[in-house]
Amino acid sequence: MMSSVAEASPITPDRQRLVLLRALLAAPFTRVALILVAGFLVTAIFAPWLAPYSPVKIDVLHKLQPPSAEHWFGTDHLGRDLLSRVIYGARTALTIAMVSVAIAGAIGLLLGLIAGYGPRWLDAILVLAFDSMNSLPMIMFALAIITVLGAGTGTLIIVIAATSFPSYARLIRAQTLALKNSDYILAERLLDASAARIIFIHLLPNVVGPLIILLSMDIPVVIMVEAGLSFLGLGVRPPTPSWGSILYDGYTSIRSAPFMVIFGGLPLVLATLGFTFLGEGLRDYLDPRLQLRRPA
Amino acid sequence: MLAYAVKRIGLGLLILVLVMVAMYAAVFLVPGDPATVALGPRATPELKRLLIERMGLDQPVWWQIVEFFRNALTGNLGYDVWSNRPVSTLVMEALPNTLILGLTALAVALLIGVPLGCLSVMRRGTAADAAIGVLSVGVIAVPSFVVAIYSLLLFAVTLRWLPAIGAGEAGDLFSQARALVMPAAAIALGWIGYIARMVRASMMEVMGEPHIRTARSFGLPEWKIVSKYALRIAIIPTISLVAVGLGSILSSAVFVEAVFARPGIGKLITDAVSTRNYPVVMGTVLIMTAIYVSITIAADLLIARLDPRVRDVFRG
Amino acid sequence: MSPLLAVEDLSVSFVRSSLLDRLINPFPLPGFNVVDGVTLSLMPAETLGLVGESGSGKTTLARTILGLIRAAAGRIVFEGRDVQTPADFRAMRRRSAMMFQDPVASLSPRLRVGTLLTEPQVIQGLPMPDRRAAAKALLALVGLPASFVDRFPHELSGGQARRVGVARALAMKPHLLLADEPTAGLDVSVQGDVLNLIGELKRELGFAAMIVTHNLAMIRHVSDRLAIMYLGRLVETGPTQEVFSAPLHPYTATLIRSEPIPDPRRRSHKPAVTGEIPSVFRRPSGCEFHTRCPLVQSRCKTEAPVYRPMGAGRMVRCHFPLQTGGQEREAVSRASANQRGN
Amino acid sequence: MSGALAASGLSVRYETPHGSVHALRHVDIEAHPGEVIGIVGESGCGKSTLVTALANLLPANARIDGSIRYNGVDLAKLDAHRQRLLRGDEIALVGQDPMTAFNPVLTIGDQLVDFQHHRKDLSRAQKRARIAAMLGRVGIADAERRMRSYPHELSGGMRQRVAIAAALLTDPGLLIADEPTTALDVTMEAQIIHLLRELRRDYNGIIIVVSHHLGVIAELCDRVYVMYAGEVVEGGEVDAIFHDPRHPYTQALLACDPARFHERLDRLPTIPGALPSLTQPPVGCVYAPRCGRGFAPCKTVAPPLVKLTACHAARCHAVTS
Amino acid sequence: WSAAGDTLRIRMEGDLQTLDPAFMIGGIEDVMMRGIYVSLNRLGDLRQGSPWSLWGAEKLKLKDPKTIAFTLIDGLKWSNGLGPVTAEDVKFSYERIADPKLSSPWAYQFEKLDRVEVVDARSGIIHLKDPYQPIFVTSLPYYGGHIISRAGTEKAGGKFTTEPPATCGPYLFSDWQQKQKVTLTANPDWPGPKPDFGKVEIYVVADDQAAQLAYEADAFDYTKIAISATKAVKAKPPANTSLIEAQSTRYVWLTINMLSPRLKDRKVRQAVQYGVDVGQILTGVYDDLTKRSTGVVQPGTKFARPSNLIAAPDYEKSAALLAEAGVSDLSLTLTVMNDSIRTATAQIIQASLEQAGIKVEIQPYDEAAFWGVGDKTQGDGYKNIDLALMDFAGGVDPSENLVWFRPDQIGAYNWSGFDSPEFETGYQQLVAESDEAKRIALSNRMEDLMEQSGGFVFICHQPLVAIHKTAFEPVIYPDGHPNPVLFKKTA
Ligand SMILES: Nc1ncnc2c1ncn2[C@@H]1O[C@H](COP(=O)(O)OP(=O)(O)OP(=O)(O)O)[C@@H](O)[C@H]1O
Ligand SMILES: Nc1ncnc2c1ncn2[C@@H]1O[C@H](COP(=O)(O)OP(=O)(O)OP(=O)(O)O)[C@@H](O)[C@H]1O
Ligand SMILES: [Mg+2]
Ligand SMILES: [Mg+2]
Repeated sequence: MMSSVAEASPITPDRQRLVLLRALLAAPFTRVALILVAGFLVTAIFAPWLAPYSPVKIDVLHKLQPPSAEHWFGTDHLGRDLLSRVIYGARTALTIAMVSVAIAGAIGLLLGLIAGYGPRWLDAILVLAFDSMNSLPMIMFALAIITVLGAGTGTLIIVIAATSFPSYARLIRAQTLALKNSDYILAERLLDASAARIIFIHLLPNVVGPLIILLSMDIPVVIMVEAGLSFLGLGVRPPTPSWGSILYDGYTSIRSAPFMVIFGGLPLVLATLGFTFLGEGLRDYLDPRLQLRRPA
Repeated sequence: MLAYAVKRIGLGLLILVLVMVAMYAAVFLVPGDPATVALGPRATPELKRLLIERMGLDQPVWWQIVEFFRNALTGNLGYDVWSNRPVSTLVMEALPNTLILGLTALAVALLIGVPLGCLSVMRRGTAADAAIGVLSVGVIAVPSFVVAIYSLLLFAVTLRWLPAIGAGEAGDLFSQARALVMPAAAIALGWIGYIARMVRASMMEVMGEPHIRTARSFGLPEWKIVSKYALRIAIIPTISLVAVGLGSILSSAVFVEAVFARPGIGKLITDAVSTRNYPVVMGTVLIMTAIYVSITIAADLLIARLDPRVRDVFRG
Repeated sequence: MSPLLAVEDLSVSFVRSSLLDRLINPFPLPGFNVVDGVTLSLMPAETLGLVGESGSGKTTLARTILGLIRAAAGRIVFEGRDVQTPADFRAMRRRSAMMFQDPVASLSPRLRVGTLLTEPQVIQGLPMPDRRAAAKALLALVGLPASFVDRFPHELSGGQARRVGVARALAMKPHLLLADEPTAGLDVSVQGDVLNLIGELKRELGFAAMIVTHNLAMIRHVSDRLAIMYLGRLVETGPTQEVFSAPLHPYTATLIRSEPIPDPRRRSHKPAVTGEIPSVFRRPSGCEFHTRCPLVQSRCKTEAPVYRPMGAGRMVRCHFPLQTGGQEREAVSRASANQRGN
Repeated sequence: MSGALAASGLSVRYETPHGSVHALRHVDIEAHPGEVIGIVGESGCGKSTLVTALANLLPANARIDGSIRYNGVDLAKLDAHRQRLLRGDEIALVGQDPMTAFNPVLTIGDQLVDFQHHRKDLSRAQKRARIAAMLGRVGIADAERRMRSYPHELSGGMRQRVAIAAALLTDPGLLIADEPTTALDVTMEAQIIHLLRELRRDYNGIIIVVSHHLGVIAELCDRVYVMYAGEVVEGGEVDAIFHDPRHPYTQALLACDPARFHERLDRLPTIPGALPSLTQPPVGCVYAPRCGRGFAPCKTVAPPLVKLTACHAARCHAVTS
Repeated sequence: WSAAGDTLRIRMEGDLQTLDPAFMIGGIEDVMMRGIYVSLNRLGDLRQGSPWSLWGAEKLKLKDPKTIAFTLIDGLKWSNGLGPVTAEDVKFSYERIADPKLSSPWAYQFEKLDRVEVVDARSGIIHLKDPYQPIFVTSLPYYGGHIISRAGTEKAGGKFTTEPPATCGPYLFSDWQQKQKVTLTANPDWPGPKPDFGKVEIYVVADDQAAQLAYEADAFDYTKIAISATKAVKAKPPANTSLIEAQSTRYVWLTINMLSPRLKDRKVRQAVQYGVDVGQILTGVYDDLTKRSTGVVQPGTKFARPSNLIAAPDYEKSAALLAEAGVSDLSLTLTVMNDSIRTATAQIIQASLEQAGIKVEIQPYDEAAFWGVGDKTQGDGYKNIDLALMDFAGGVDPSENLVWFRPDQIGAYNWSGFDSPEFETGYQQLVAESDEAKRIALSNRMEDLMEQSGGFVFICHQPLVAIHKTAFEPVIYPDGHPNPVLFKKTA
């Protein structure tokens, strides 16, 4: 045939991924963030092994003890070991945050894609619905769901997912709209690809990247929402330890035992740092505009 | 422009209707009645019924919604189930406090957060950038009640510089301003971090654009590039964020309002929800949604002012 | 022989006002025609070059022909059948293919080359025992190494992506290929590669091609006929050689003259044309080229010329085509003398 | 003020996660006031890298070696502040893409006023007057109104002319135009070429024009450097390069241009093979893998720069002076 | 600026909703009404056992178990120029509230009222349908007993909310900043003993932490504080501050619902009774500021039962009872309101029942939803409650606290499903009886019945903790709210 074009660069996708990871790890902030996040994940997974005491073991005679060799973080208002509660709290907080963010992300992704790629009228209806959801007061909404489903971790996840998916959907929709008329989608339409094929094979993988970054940055936000709902008494069911409920319990004794708020709040601050910087690091390295250029 | 305005307002009205429909659906689902909340065992069945009737909750839901909007059109948002005071009055008494608080907090957050964001872009990669990064992200996660309590302890109890509670004497601007300092700071703190981060992120993106290189190629000083050439563009996503944020500040200032005993919308609405004072809930939500919708419209217009490309879309 | 594709009086307009605008506003902005009254035909196995400046509506026209954009008016006839309903378009798309202006952007970025190459067959439900082998065969066809099956589009150079585009377009053995700027952004050598490849496959498969471009130097070597577009309208068509040797429309003439010549000894001293290119939003009255035409007359400013045949398969949209009247000929040769150096 | 420019042994590499990209290797070029220098080569051969290095605007991941002397001063030795002062005063760069070169949210006039910040002696009104005059010179009618326009309200050709006007406003001794016409249509390209040629007449600085379009180079330049894979493979008077090219690459490049053939060709000429990787550039001659005339030392020994005439030189084992 | 001056600044947890005594909501409004209205008698401080004394009446006498004669003090005058306060106004006030047509939540206080007979301008006779001993402490000195103007009210159409048509108390309602502050100023026309403070400012601060801080920042002179803060304050009180520790009339108990399918067997319920360690609750939640209650009647008062039948937890006994009932793996839900004190209590109950082998899941509800759970008008849910942590604000008289456990309250407030005919007859006797010893015996017996049913674990009466400037001595009613009119400056 013709002069064949020689293989110009030996970069395989796998190698690219490796390179990416190395680049990610090279940024000092991202490295610290990764360590933090990994730390929290390990803490959450191995809570039963890491926690020195049971997180629900009440000991009213030793309540609100300041930090000591025995109780590194002190004890809470019911005499439970705060460190153990914080460790188990990581489990609750991360479960709630990650699951609800994942659910919200999935719903947002699906609805955003449909709104963006679907017919104009459907888009209009969905956007209207997203906007309305966004302006609904959270408490009323939370109350409604909680009374229907009963308080608990599952409900909390639903409340958070339901209140946060509209913003993801909007993001995905905007991106889908931008991609809808891109050449490769047109090319697929010329090949007679079905709408489902275009949405799931061609659009989805291209919009999901920024979403994942956003989701990772939203995880601490959700942990704080959980804390906020705890304040309204709509959080997890006692005695389940969660960072939010620890903060709430801490608030009631903030004068006499400030260490409760400090040790309850510290992991939240650290998790925020971890997830935010991880998300930012991911964004810096995954953003198509910053995509590593192919060396010639 | 006009067509755009009409369209946005029309959409806003639709959102109002949808939100209220959702609210009525929620009321339908949520158990509890005001008499029992308020009086516990003293609430007699007769009284419960009386209040339910007074709130119109014995009517079919669709009828309640129609009635609500019919009344709202005439400026009547209903009446507090207990005090029988017009909801509009209740809202109007609480709203200024909240608006002032929210706007002050946001103004403070912008005034500090935006320069911080710019600074960390100008010093990107340095220790200063890192410090600003850690501080601003860390501060996002500090619960506002912690800030509130400790600033109370310091400035009100120990130093006695600022009043501990309330919104200041009516008509006395100075005392109102003094009463605003701590709550506004407590709300603003997290926002400073958020805005600084946001500005930095979008600024970093802008700084990679070719027109920044053009400005550099003409040897413009870095501060001018950042503050004039990049900020004008980078601030745009921040505006949308802040617009949505103001909406949420207004309703989520509850904790801060609770600690500083500032009567505000957040408290009005949470109290009304927890006491099932539905006319107040509905009226307040309506007004808050209207404000939220207006803020988003205002933000869009502001963005159009800042970005001539968008402006032309509106003209078309 | 009947044409493979005939386009009659095709217009495309982008509506600027939304539905709500139109409801509220009693005097909505009229839509503007990006493509206006285009009539052309393409014989089997023929290559037609569609030439025009950026924004003249070339891409829009190509996309409209395949039904990606809805035409405001006009008729499309493919293989003797009117193409009207979505089903008609679908049937037509099965027998035709398109190459996009941006080669990398028209490949779904998260799929590997192997998957991309075999997508047409998968979508059409053709049996394919070994997808990878099929992909490798196609790669071989366009002269790319088999190892490319695992690459992502962004790992391809412009020329390589073009070749993948060619393979994808021709995988289904179409009767018609619409190539939108198939060499934009390529270096001359790579451009040659790609065009040679298309030419070879064309000889092998016998499809007709419409090549959209603004590169005159290139198109004269690959097309049988030429259609020149200006602001959404065809201003001239004719056999390539004749159009180049004796352009009828002043715009065609200026285009040909504007092309810089890679020879420092033959520098042109004056631009063939001055003035800004008008926009389709504000189409000039009368003849749309009158704002820049070196031979403009008063009639041109008010009266729109019609698109008329000029014999020997040529058409032109001009009141004063260059070959006809003696006066004009003189004027043009004078103009040419001024504008050509040395 | 204007002076001569000389880069010698200039190398630039970009640090990327994949390794270093050797985008520019031991490049020597020189330019004298009044000259129009052309730099030509295929996409990715380092043209932009070269001129960006000259203007000292390389991105952060670039590492530079060698010296750039402008007017006797080694630019690399200047501190950041002095370098900044030089930019937009002595050296001006017109970018590759007129569509994105201007800030979209500021008016043209506003930006052009800012770009004259070195001229502390002028008032704002005076600066605006200069802009109006300069816009007129580059052929933009209605300058006053255009100054109040935003970039997106101008066509591509107008924007490119505004960019040139902006560069000229600063009275630079060195004006670099990186692909000034690539983004434009043929008719507009002809107009810009004409404009640049007009400007030359009363401009006494150095103009460097970058293009991969041989026609543009032929129309505009006095001297030409041909680049391939990060190296300058041949340099000389424009006539010599186009009519007496010595380097096999230059010859092949010229031979490929379809614009040189008026008769229809069935097969367009091409250069077989592909560009070498800049991550691991070949040890010998960069062009050796594709060169038809290659012989033994080409693959292993880097060819020297062979001086052919006073200002014609080629980097090839096969040429002799 | 401080209590040393003429202004008394007290903090309340909520804002007022209405100033109509018939519809007032909680003690908060009553604090204001105590200032602006007048009742025939008043109570003393709860730490002194809340003895009643004359207030708006110069004479108030039980002539026989069913008739009470009163005479108003001279010179009581309505604001708004509505003339002197008359016996007619008293008649109007009492009969209005008792009128079922008005649906006042406080009607029950005058349930036994037959009519008020007007004798002359200032005196009249209260006729009761049945003897009703507690009226002097339950009805007359409180909200229901406040006298409103007949002319004024009728002119206002029979009802009013935040703008009373006329007042006659020692203070005038002079200013109200919604959810912020209410100001009362001395009424110049008040004929009675002049209150110590010329002006009372009532600040609305919902949050205990904030209130305490504000107190320390000298924003007010009297505030309740959080129970959890008591220890610290006791250890290191703010300057010039006294701490009040008392027991309130709010009684807390654990409801064990005998209607629940899981708790039908009395043995199972008793197993729960044996499994709850109340001592831990007192320590863990209340910092031992209060004692265990022996019933719904406040401990330490004469009506209090000497002791609980099940005085201490006994996990073995509990397990044995379960075994006897043939129940294993008992798993119950504990319905609770979602605030910190209540959920803390619930968690201790949960932990201690766990030791008895009973699994408990805590189900928190917000206040309004909580009440709906046991409401029979909302469906059959009330039969499905297992355990519920409940607390009611009680009164001084045992009848006030026992009334909620009558059979007719099942599905309303008697969430235990406690259906005892003996209790019902006991209640009827209790309210009619005037002999104190008999009343004590009756009420003790009724509490025994409650406990024996297995439907209750009595926990405590919540402590009341408040701090105030030493410059004055407050007077607090049994409902836990102060009567600012009676605050006395210390010399
Ligand atoms: N979806 C659209 N909505 C509105 N206007 C459009 C749209 N697509 C194209 N246009 C306008 O239609 C005109 C023709 O565009 P088209 O892309 O067909 O030109 P072209 O000849 O292919 O130009 P180029 O050489 O730059 O590719 C342009 O003015 C363009 O701005
Ligand atoms: N910031 C960068 N980081 C890494 N590699 C880069 C960077 N900038 C350019 N390169 C690489 O350096 C080489 C030379 O690029 P350069 O932009 O100078 O080429 P060019 O000749 O101007 O090409 P074109 O004609 O496409 O503009 C290319 O391979 C390019 O991919
Ligand atoms: Mg096009
Ligand atoms: Mg370049």
